Amino acid sequence: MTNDELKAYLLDKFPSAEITLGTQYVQMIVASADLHQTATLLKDAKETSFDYLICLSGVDYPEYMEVVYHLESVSLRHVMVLKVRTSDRANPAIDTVSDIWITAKYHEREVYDLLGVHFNNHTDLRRLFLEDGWGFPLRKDYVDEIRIVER
Amino acid sequence: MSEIKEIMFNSDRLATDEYLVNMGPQHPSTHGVLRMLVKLEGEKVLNIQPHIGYIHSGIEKMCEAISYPQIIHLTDRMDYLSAHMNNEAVALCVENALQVEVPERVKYIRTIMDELARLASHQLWWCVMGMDLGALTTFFYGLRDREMILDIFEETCGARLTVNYNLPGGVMFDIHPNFQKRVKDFITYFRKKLPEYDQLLTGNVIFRERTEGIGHLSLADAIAYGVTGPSGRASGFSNDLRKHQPYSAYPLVKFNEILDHRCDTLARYEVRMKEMHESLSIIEQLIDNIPEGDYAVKMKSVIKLPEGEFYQRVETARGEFGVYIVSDGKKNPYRVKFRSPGFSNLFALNNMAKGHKIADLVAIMSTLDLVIPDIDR
Amino acid sequence: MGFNFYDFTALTHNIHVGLVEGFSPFMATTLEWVIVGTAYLLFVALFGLLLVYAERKVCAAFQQRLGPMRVGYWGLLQTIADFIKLLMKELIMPRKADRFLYNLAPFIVIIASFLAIAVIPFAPGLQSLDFDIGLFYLTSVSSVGVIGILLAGWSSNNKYSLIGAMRSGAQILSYELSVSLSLLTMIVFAGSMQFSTIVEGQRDGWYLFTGHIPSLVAFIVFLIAGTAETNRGPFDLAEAESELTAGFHTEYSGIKFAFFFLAEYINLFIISAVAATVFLGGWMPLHFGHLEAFNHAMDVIPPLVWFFLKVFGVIFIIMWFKWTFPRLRVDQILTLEWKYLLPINLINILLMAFIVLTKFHF
Amino acid sequence: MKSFIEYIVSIFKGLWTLLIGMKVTGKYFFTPWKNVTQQYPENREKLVMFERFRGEVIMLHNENNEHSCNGCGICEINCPNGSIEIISKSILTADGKKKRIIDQHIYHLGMCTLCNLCVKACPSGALAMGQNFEHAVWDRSLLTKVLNQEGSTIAENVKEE
Repeated sequence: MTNDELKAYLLDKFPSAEITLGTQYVQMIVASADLHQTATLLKDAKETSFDYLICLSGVDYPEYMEVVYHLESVSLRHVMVLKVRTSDRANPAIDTVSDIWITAKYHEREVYDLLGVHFNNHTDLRRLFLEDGWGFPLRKDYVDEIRIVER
Repeated sequence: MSEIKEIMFNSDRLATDEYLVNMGPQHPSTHGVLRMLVKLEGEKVLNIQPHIGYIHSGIEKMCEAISYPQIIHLTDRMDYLSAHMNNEAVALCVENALQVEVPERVKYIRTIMDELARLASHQLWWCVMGMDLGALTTFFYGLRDREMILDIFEETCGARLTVNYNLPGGVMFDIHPNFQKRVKDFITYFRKKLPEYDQLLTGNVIFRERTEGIGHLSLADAIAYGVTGPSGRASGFSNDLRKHQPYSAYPLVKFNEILDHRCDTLARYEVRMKEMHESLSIIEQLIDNIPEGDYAVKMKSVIKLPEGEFYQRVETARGEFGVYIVSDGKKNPYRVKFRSPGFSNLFALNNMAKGHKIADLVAIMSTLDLVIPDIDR
Repeated sequence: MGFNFYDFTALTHNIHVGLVEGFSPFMATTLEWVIVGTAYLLFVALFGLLLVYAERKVCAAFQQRLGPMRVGYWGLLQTIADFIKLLMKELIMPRKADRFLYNLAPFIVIIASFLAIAVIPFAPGLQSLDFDIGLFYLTSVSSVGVIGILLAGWSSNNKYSLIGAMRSGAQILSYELSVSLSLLTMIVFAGSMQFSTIVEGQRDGWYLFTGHIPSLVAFIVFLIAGTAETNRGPFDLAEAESELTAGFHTEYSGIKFAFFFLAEYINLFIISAVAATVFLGGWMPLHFGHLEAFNHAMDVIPPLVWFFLKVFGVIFIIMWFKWTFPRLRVDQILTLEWKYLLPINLINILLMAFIVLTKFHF
Repeated sequence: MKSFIEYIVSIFKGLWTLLIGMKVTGKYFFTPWKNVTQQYPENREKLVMFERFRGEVIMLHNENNEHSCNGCGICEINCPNGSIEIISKSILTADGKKKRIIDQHIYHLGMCTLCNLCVKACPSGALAMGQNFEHAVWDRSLLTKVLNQEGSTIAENVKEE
């Protein structure tokens, strides 16, 4: 599907989501409660069949925490960006998608490690790179007076 | 102690015959500081838990404090074997965001350099693969031939490994006058050496016994784990971004995406061996036709990306490398995320090596072609 | 006391007679032991160092390198420098290692090699033990070393060491069979287990040539099995570097590690010496049936030189194996032994018996 | 019977592939003049690095001990690792005006990643990449260097800041 077709399809299927056409990919923002259901539909529906999770990244915005999923369909070769936001910046928690795309299990651990986003129902949510009790370095309010040298 | 507890509670309890072995962080075949907690029964591998982060360098955090041209030199240090492709990913991402069209000459140079870097990476992989399987001599033959590519890099880019050759809008220098001759010499030389590689390892009965049918990774698993690059293509996962989302001069050249459906260690080996031939033919198509022109477009001295999000995917020697830049309009990015191929590939290891012997685990890890700084970032 | 470089029988006899006449029988025997022991010790130490140097140079040449070049002319003193370094290194022991067995293991390994070397005939008269079950003694003694390896692996209290030792145990026990059976083939042919008789029997032609196909097959099998016996690549599973870091000697350092290292090279020498003696005529010069002129020309070269030429030839082939082939997996090693070498060997013995019975050989 | 023949054939095929492998290594063993080893400290005289090789950042001085750095600090801004520090001083020029010129161009080799961005950015071409690669020292502080030579002055034709 081209980006426009995909956008039309998604608008039709997910009326509650916020869907825009970015410079590169179709972008869909869903509520954190709908995430798991939406992701399942996106993977299972024949028209979309997003079976390959390219990249899962967390972004810390001033007002909210965002997790971004870059999805691709191997058979149909279209790409979209799925986003979910949570306004609770102190203890963000969203549902895991690791049961849908296995690779998310490890990407989510990375996001948890570096940004402190808690993924509900994740089977093995431990820190990946850092020690326990380190803090969440990719958050904008992270301070480390010893290791970070400001110029 | 906590580690043992963890295994006890997370997977099944250890049976009487089972035991745990830490492979790494200091182990000859992990090629870096990767630690794997391996549950064994005799020689049989029951479960593998990779532990990473020993050389986590916080590149993503560092990127938030520096400007876009400066980010590029940090990407050298992630997957140092495909340094040029990583550079190119950031450069392309910035160019796309600014809607800058680079000259044709730059595209050609970048593509040739890409393929040279891929060749060098695959050569190193080949010699290390041989070494992991116990054939130590392959290591020296591979490095001997790789030296020629590194010399080409050194002459044109000024560095052998961490080339830092790309800039947003072009490349750092024009190609060296000797470049084309050297590359052509290398192609004729390496075409002669590749059959030797096959004689030494590919055809060898011990090698085939060691690799055939080992480390099966089904197509569905390859997609689910996001195993890209040659490792994924050996499972039939068509993911060559040079074909599917062509960038630079890739739309202009004819080449095949190497796919294999045998899914085992030998398939992953052969995909890489065939890719070396493809890379040679890509370079051959381009090397004589490099158009005249500038080697870079003039960019502003301070590059500011428009507000928004930009994603660029390139195919490195290990698989899909992605750069995700969130910009808030300043000269520093708001957030940079690198999708590194090794990260996703590593975690398929458990799926592949379960039930095989320790020696197979080493062979499988070797065909995944892991670079640890790429995983840890 | 004349010195004859072609035949040492007179020399050793004179020494023996001199000792018996000059001392009491007890003292004479003791002194003889001391002399022989010192000679072997010196030989082993020097030859071990030489072999290590040779291996490094040969390996370098296979890999288009130069090898050690810095210490001495073309690095000749490199192994001596390494040995001094090993002597001066601290001996480290894991805290929970079994103290007694841990310290005992290297000695068992090296003693086994020493015992085996006693029956090797270097030249006429240069052999300390020459009795009628020489080959039998050699095969049995050389397999004692595996006990040392097993002890080393077990007592180190390290899982890598243990895996290495277990692999080594399984491997040496199986390949012992092939070594013995291929030697048995040649015993059938030679009609004796005594080394001197075997060498003497090759006066008119080496067994490799006179024994038709069966002796060639036995030679190849012996080379493969012998490589496996010495734990060398492609059968170096016990110390597989990329899998087990260093296998059974992971936890050894300094002089104890040097013992393992030395034992490996002595074993390499023993296997090559046995191959040279049983298949290639030992110290016997190259003779072809009735070419008298050629045979005389060959006789000019002293037997000791012949012996070492052959030994180095076999050692070179074994090194060539190591620096070319990938390592086998543990189950493949057993498959190779039980599914390939053993049946081939058994058929080979039958063939050999048939040839001997029909007097089909040269 | 068929499987028996296959068994025999597999033995010979296997041996044949092993021999082919030995042929390759053997070929190199018996052609030792093709060795690729370079004896490094001995060949130091003949060792020429490529002209673009990035060994360290240097400041170019001409025969009159003049450099062309006007101390603008663009290299300092462009350096990703903070390995360049510029200390400038004020002097009185001949016509009595106050002028800021470079006092010390401090370069921390130990922090430098040799990315070439400073050389690329320098507007007056004062910096270059040197080819020296033998940087090993016993004391880390020796890696901090002052690039403008003692007593050097700014060349005449360089654009003022």
